[in-house]
This record gives sequence, C-alpha cells and structure tokens, in this order.
Amino acid sequence: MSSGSHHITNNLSGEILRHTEVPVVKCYQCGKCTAGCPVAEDMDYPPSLLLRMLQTGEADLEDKVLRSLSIWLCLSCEMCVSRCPMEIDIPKMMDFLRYTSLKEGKTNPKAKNIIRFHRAFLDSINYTGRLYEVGLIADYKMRSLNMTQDVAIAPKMFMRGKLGLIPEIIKERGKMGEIFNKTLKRKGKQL
Amino acid sequence: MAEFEPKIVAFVCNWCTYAGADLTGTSRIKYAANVKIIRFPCTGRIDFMLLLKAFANGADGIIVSGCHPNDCHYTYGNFHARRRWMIFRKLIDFAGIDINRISFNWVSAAEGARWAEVVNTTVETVRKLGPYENYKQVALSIYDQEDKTHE
Amino acid sequence: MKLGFYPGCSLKGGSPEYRISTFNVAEKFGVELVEIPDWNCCGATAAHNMDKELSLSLPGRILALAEAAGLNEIVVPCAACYSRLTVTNHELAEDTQLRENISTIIGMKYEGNVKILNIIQFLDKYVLPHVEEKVVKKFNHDVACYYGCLLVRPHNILKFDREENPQTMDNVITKIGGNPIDWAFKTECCGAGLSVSRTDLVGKLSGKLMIDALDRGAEAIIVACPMCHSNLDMRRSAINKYMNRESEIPVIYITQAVGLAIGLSEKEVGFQYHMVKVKLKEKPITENLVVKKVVQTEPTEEK
Amino acid sequence: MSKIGVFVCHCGENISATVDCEKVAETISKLPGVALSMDYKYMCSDPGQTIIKEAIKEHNLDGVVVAACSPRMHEPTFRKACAEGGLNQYLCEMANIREHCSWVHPRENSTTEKAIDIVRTMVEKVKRNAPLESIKVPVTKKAMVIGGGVAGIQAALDIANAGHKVVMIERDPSIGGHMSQLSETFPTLDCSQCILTPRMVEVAQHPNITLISYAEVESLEGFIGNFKVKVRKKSKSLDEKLCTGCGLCTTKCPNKKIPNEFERGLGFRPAIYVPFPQAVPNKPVIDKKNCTYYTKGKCRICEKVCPTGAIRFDQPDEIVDIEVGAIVLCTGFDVKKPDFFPEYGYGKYKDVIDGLQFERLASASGPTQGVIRRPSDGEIPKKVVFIACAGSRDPAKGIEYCSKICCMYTAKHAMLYKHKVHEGTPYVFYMDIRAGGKMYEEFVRRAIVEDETQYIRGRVSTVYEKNGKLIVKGVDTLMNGRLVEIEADLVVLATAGVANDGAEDLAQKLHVSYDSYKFFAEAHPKLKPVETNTAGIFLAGACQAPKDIPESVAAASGAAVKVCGLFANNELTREPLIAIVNREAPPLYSNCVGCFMCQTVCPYQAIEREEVKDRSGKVIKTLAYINPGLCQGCGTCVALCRSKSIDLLGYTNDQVYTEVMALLND
Repeated sequence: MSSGSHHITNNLSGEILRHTEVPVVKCYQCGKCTAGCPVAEDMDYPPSLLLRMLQTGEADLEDKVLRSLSIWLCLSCEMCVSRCPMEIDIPKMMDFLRYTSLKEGKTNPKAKNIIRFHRAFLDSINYTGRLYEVGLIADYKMRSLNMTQDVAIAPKMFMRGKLGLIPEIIKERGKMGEIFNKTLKRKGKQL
Repeated sequence: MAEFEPKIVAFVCNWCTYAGADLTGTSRIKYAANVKIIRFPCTGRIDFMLLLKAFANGADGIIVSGCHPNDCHYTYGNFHARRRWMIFRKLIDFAGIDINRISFNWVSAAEGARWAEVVNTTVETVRKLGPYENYKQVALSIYDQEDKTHE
Repeated sequence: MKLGFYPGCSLKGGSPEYRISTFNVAEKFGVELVEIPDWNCCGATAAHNMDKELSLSLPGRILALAEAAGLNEIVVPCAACYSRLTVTNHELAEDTQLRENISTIIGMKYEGNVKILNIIQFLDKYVLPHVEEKVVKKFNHDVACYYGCLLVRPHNILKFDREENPQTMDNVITKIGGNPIDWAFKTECCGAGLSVSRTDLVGKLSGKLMIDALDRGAEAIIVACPMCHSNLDMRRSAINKYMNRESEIPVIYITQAVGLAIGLSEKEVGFQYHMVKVKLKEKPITENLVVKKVVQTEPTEEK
Repeated sequence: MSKIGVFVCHCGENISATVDCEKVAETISKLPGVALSMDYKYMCSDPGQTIIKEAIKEHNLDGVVVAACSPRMHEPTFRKACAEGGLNQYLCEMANIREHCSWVHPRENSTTEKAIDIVRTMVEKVKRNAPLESIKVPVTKKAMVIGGGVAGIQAALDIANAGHKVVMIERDPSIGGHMSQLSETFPTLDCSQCILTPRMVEVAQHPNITLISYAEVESLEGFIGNFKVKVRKKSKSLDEKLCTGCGLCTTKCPNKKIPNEFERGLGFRPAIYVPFPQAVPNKPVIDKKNCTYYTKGKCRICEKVCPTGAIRFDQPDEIVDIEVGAIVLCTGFDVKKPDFFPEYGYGKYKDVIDGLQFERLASASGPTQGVIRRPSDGEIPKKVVFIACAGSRDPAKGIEYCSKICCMYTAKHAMLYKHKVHEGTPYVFYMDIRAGGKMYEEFVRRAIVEDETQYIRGRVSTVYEKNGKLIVKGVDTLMNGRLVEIEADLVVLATAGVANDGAEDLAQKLHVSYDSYKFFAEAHPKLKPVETNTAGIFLAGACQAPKDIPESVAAASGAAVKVCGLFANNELTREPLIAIVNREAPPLYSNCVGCFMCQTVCPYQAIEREEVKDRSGKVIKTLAYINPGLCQGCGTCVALCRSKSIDLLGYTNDQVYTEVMALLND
C-alpha cells in the first residue's frame, strides 16, 4: 500500500501524513533508526520511540513529542531513513514536528539555544543575503547571553583571516526581505 | 394497485456465488423472490451480450456475481469478467441504460448472508428505478421489422 | 572550459582554504569557475529546521540565477549547499505546483536546466582523466576519507556513490598516489548542525569518528565539506576534551590534497588558514598497494 | 418434438412446505415437449430413482429435469440414475427449487411461481442438451521429479514405492540439496546427514528410480498424463560406467584452490571433484571453468591417473527426451547474496557469514570438523552475534515476506554454539520470535533459558571491524531504544530465503505461474497447495515459499499422492464440459478467424494453433484448436471469441440464451 492510500486520521500522525506523506503507521519498531542515530543517546526520546508515541495517537504523548528535545537535536543526517526497512523519512517528519512545535509554542526549554542559533543564522541571511559569521556569532550571543563560548577560538579565527570584519552583502538585499516576508513572517513565525 | 415487482436475472459462477446462494438456502435466510439465477461455470464465461438479451426480454435489473479476486476456481476468469464489465458499463451508460440496473458483485461460497443482502438491495434499487421498458420496446420493434422483412 | 560556481557562505567566510585550493586546482586543469552573480545563502539546516518553503526558496533563487546566467553546470564544493540545492532541484522538478509557488516567492522563473556537481563529481569529471600525468609529488599518506552525511544522503535523490562504504573519494586519493585506509565512520555525522549551539555534542560526534581514524593510523582526515572541516579543525579543543587526548591530526580538503600532488605550494592550497597546523611527514614511496586494498574492501560475489 | 420428463421433488416437507409441488408439476406438464411431469415425496430415494429409470424406458424420454435440491448436492445421483435408465447422463439437468426457492421464501404464490419459472427454464435448457461422452486421456505412468533435495527425495521414494517409475533430475553433481549442508536439525537436534544420506542412497538404488544428476530441463511439451520433457545432461567429462568412484583423480588434480560451493566458500575443492563425501552419485565431474586442461589446454593428469580410463574430455552435453505422465517440482530455494547487506559488511569482512556457512562450521564433516572457528584467523569466537531478519521483512530491500525458518535455525545456531563453546556468549538480535510448530516454542525457550542466549529485541544498524573485533551497533527497543554495542568475534546473518536463480526461467518453460518473488504459485492457497494451475504438474518444498524440513517433506508426500492418484487409472476420465472450436465443411472449415485472442486468456495453455492443409500440404487456414486434455471448461475464451466460433459444451450459447428467454417470458 502506498502511504497515500492510508486512512488519514485527525491526530498528529495524520497531520504528518497529510503534510509530509510520511507514514508513521508503517513503523514496526525494529529500532534500526535509533541504533544508527548519532544523537540518540542524548535525546529524551530516541527516534523509534517518538514514532511509537505518535502511533498511539494519544494527545498527551503527542504533546510530549512536540515538547521533546529530540526533535531539535536531530541533525537531519538521514542515517535513519537510509537504513529504515520501511523507508520512513524520519528527518522530513522531524522538520514538520519542529514547525508544529514552534507554531504551538511548545519548544523544549533545553532547545532554546539551538533555536536561537537558527534564528540568528536566518537573520544574518535576511539582512545581508549571506551568512556573516561575526554578525552571526555576535547576534547569537546577544540572544543566548552565552558570551564566553567561542571567545577562545574567535581571535584565532581573525588571525587566520577566517572571519571577515565587513559583512558580504548581496545587491538585491530587498529580495531576501521579500522571500522571508512571503514565507516565515506570513506564517507568523517571527525571527 | 400492488407494488411493482421487478424481474431480475442473476448470472453467477458455479464455484462461489451459486454455492453461496445454496448456503443462503441451507441457513434459511429469507430474501426477495424477484431474482432468478442462471448458473455458469465461471463469470469469465459470461458474454455481456446476454445482459442486453435479458433487458430485451424484459428484465428490469441484473446481478452478475462470481468469486472474489484471486479466489477464482479457474485462476483468472473473474478478472476477465471484471475487465469486460468495466468496458461494458461505459457502453450501456452511453446507450442510456441506467447502470444502477446492473449490480456487479463478488460473493463467495461462504457468504450466504451476503447473497441475500445483494439480492435485497438490488431489488430495492431497481424497484425505485421502476420498470424498464425502453430497451424491450426498441428490441421488439427491431424484431417486428425483421419479421416483416422475412415475410 | 567554463563552469558555474556556487561558493556558499563558508567558502566566502570561514573556509577560504577550500575556495583557494578549488580555484587553483581547477585552473591547473584549464577549468574556469564562474561565480553565480549575486548568489545568496542556501539556508543550510537552519532554514529547513524553521520553514519548508523558505528552505526551498533560498536555493530556488540560486538555481534561477544560475539558469539566467546561462550556467547549466555548477560546481558546489560545500556538501551542505550541494545537498540543499540538489534536493530543491529534485523537488521542483517533481512538483510543478510547488515550482509555481516558489517562483512567485522569489519572483523569478526556474525551468530546471541546472546540473549540480559536488566537488568529487567535479574532480571525477574534469580532473581525474588527466591527473596522473600532472602528479609531480605522490600524495603518499595513509588518510581517512570522510564523506560526512550530506554528500551521499538522501541517496534516492542525490544518487551519488554508494550509501554504505562509499568509494569515490578514496578513488581520488588513490589516483594521486595516496593510501585511503578502510575505516568505519565514512558517513557518520560530525554534528555540524549544532556546531555553535551544542558544542558539547559536536565534540562527542566528531570525537568518536576521530578516535576511529587515529586508531587505524590515519595521518590526516580528508574532507569535502566546510562544515565537517570547521568542526574537526576549529572544534578541536572540544574534540580532544571528549577523546581526552591531544591530537594534532590535520584535516585536509580533498582539493588541497590534489593540489599538493600536482605541485601547488602549501600557500596556494591555503594551509595557512588551518587552525590545526598541517604537518605531513615525508614517507619513502612504497609500491602502491592501495588499489588492491580498496578492491579487497569491495563485497565479493560468491559463486 | 422432444420428450422431456420432469420430476418434482417434495423433499419431505423441505420443498412442499412453501412450494405447491402439485401445481408446479401440473403447470409444467402443459409445456410443449414435456412428455411427463409428476411430483414425488423423495426423488433421491431408491424408489424415486426407480421411477425415473422406468419413466425413461416407458416414455423413451430424451431429456430429464429433476426439480429438487441444488445440483451441487444430487446432480451426480440423478445423472447416474438416468445413465442406468439408458439415457445419456448429460441429458439430465436439475432445477434448484430448494436452496434457491423453498428455503428462502415464504409460502406464497410468488414462491410457487418462481419454482415454475426455474423448472421451465431448465426444461428449455435440457431440450438443447446434447448427449456427451466423458473424455478419456491415456496416462503415461511415469513421473518426473525435478530437484533432488529432501522434498524431491521424499516425493520420488513415495511414488516409486507405490510401484511407479520415477525419473529424478538434479542440477548439481549430487542430490541432497541444502539439507545435506546442515549440521543438526531443529527441534530435535538430530544430525542432518544421518537422517538424509540413507534416503539419498535409497533413491540411487531404488529399482523404480532413474537418477539423472548434473542435468537441467530444456523444454516441455504435451499435457497431463502425456508430457514430453527435453533434458540436457551436462557433460561430466566422465564415462560413468567405467568410473568406480575411487577418487584418485580428485586427489591428484593439481588445481585444488577452488572455493567449494558445498562448503559455501569456507573450504576448497579440486577442478575434478565430488561435492561432498556422501555424495550420490559418488562419481566426480570436471568443473570446466576451472580445469587447467579446459582453460589452458594442458594437464590431463586425472586422465593419466585414472585406473579405468574413464575420463572423457571430449564428452559433449547430451539432450534426452523423456515421456512422463506427471511432474513434481522440488527445485528448492537459495539465500540472499552478500552485496545485499553493505551496512553489515557481509562479503567485506570474513567473519560476517550467513546461516548456511555457520551450518558448515558446526558440521562434523565441515571445513573445521565441527569446531566453531571464525573464517578470518581460525580463532574460536567468544562472542557471536546472530542477526535475524537479515533481508526478510525489509520492503526497502524488496523482500516484504517473513522467511519463516530463520527464527528456528537461529535459535538452533545459538544452541549449537553454546554446546560447542561453553564459555562463549551467543547474542540474537530479533524483531519477533516466530516459533509456531510442534515443539518449536519450547525449543526457542531452551535456547534462551538453558543455553543462556542473550535475546535482544531490536535491529542492528551497522557492523564494522576494529582491531580484529566486529563492532555491532544495535538497539534494545524493550528498554526505550537503549543503544547496544557488542564487540563480537563472529556475526551470523539469518539471510532471507529467496527463489533459486533460474526459477523464473524454469517456470516459463513449464507454464507454471509464479509470484512476484519468483516462487512457484500453487493452484489454490488453501485447497490446492501442492497443485500448480497446469494440470499434472505439482509442487513440493521451498520452491513454493520458504519452508522447513517437515513442511517440505509433508508437501512432497502430498504431491506424491496426487501423482499416484493420477496413475491409479490407465485413462484419465474428465467431464466433457469443455470448449470446442466449431467446424464447418470446406471451403469455410470454421468460423474461427485465427485471431488467437483466446490463446491469450486461457489459463491452461489449452489452445493450440491448428493448420488446415490442402492435399498438396500447403496451409489454407490456421485455426484455434482446444486440447481436450488441458481444457478445464471455464469458458473465458467463449465469452471473448469475436467470431463466436468457440462454444462451451454444457453451457452453449444456444442453451444460455434460451435460459434467459425462458426465465423472463412466461
């Protein structure tokens, strides 16, 4: 049966199927994804367990999933899907879970820094069109108030000429703004 | 006046639906008396011209029923029947016959109750559709002309 | 011979050595790399962690620009950018409706006529055919070829090399007289995505693979991705902390290795930019066992 | 004007309770062509049947309709009665007024009306019935068994012991199949060789069995009871009559480093070889791909040393025609090839092996004389990891099914290992334990409880080699997906059981259908498990789907009984209700236009091309001809025929159209 032909339910796994065509129901819990996942040990729920929680369709478990750290630790390295006997695209699912978690404001407190970094990163692109590392790091630090981190290597980076002091800026900067307005902002995801 | 009692012919295969109908009997499940069965070895044998013939002779509705897919006693017969039916329904639809007058089913030898259900629902649908005269008239007029030409 | 070139932010910023070595090698083989005019960032992991359309729009614009500039074949040295661009290219080709949406978002048409080459595909196509006659100094070192995750996955879309135990980079090294060791972490993730926000994890993931490389006697780790490089090179303190040993193993771009072999100077391949100084000790040229060794690692059909 | 006799049965109260039988009989008697119409309490009783027999004589009836129960119930009874009454049995029809009428409707006029309609319909039909003679097909009482594994051996012996001739064809130099490679067998742990080899010898010595080893089927013609099989006897480069099997040649052959297929590549064999010591026949063959003489043109040492001069380098392949009445397919299965598991390093690391290889390591006659030594360095492994479902239940790798036997043999392997290496630890990664079978679950429990096998519920992601150890990265899903990393010395993959190479090819040669995995398909999954949809060809063993030994043997005996049943008579008698292509006088010959659409839909390959020739022998017309031996009478071709030149006896167009009209026009 193709994933498309599954009966689509109204719970979170149904949402996932509708938006990403990833059939959570197909998972038979062999655990191969978890076994190969580089960050499984550090997750609060390893991938296979996340899938099981979603399969139950129980509201409290789905809530746990959206509030989990796991979805933010996932590196999208795709090791899981490359070995999954059922070809379940877990990274794609993780993407969706991250959007939903953001949308519903259920992001895990431990993931704050990760999210801050992503936002800082996108800011940099939004304003300059390209990634301006100094700006990024500075911005990230403002957000994370984690001043001391990386001070060790930063100066070294200057000396090696790895960090330019003037940001690279693309001509059509307005374009970036547009793109962001038409995507993130429209969906009310503030940066 | 009495309620309209449709005439319905059932074309069924010997191995599944005919046996299924036997089971309906042995389980004493009651159903409408409007349907009369013609037995074939396999739905694959059913030439759909027979259905037109039935309409021409005043049938108001028709049931075609055989083994479930993959259960055919002759492996593929029911698939051929289904394929033919797909084309045939387009044809009669085009010809202006209401395709609801024909019900195409799978009834296995174990589905006695299902056979009764198929019969009753078909009878009800056809009863709602009312008597089917058009095709018969057309057919008759053709026969008449033929008779004349023969004279 | 002109080819499109998408440096991506890293090659402009944190990884000048990769840019320099790539350009210089290309030049030696008569290939001119033309930068895509006014390119923007591909969005990397951040974008597709935050929003799907955004993650397709940013690369979408790049592809559209390249097409507009008539660059039908573009070299994308950064594995992350390569993955993002290829996936986008694939998705836009699959789904016309999606293509419509994206072009309205970026305000440009894209017909899907751009072919994307990662660095190894580039070397394979334009360098390897003539490399042997150009090699002046065999790159005679035992090295661990590290592919990382984004070069080979998602395999069904990228269709590059083999998902498990890939060989193409090893093949390049062999061709320039090097000796790629057989090791276990070729395609494990180094954790670049969390480089800044969860340095502890990076230390762990990168540490694990570096331990394996060291244990198997690698003199250097060969990479084809600036993320992997900055992780393994810049995050060395975190890594050493995890391994709790002081390792000075250099991390070298595949293009730098090729560069050295065809006689570019250390400066020309940009060793001066490395955090971990590159010291490769000369070795007596031994008979090239490499080819056999690689062959051995191939699965052998039994009769 | 026909003379039809109609007999309406009350079936005690069963019919008469709701149907007015007298009225039925009376109404029908008024129909044209009805010579006699009567009702009776029990038609199927002896007196009832006598009435019919006498009526036939008295009124010399040319057709009989018995209005009673379902033909599926009593048609044979009444047809037999008619035959005894001197009427062709196919001129007797039944009108089902019980199951289809009296039992399903209340006592109303409408019910009786319906009964009348039903009977009238059958009367009209029977008027158009033709006397038919049941078909007789001669039977060649000799069976062919293709494949000499345990299933083939069982089938051959059963048929031969029933007194019929059997020809056994084996692709390899020796019979025995995979079972001869096994060490011990679950759940009893008795030695595979010990129970199999006597049967192998029995096959070789049985007066009714002709064994043709090192041979393959080229083509098949004919039909049930009358098959003609072309068999290619591959050249063994040996005169078997002269060869005494002394084995001197095999010891003297200089080319000894050829991977031994029987040992699954764990041992070596010479170019002239006997696959294994207990081989049957125990005579060598020359492997032309590896023989120095065939490859380089010199050597011929075997020829020089052979005391009887039996070596024949110039011996060609031989094609023989064999006529048989039935065929039993027992070609068995294979296991997935190494390149299938890159993530497990199978084929890359010497110490990652498959189940069959482990069987050889554990076998007393194996390359290590039954000591468990790992292939790389011959060390005795302290930790062995068994990975179940290696390829099975893995749609991503194209195999959705469960290979069924792995759970059991993996448990067995763990046991055997523990019995041989007491201080060692066996680990098993599994998803589910499927141990349905007599003493099976108990066996698995023993492996876990008594032999302390570590069963870990989860799949392995990857296996890689590091300083002489195999690092197995798995997970324990029963501990919320806790990672499990084991430094193993040996990894054994329970590789998926798959169809043999060439299974598809063979199936096409024999017109046997096969599933998407290239396993041969049975005629009915439940009720015809050992028949194929080609009459006279039967199935047994793992060529149908992965099966363990008991199942294969049971299926083999089942198939054997089917063959013996077929051979019980000198002739096959078959119902004459088959399709025929109409014939006309020249110059038309037939309405058949030779489009052969019928050929494409016939599930039994019963339709052949028949050429009509004039005296000079030149072909005037090509017509469809339906082989009465093969046709099963489904009638699909009839409905399909554009020129309406095919008809189905017993259900002719004339008959069925009449039925429709009779049913509707009262």
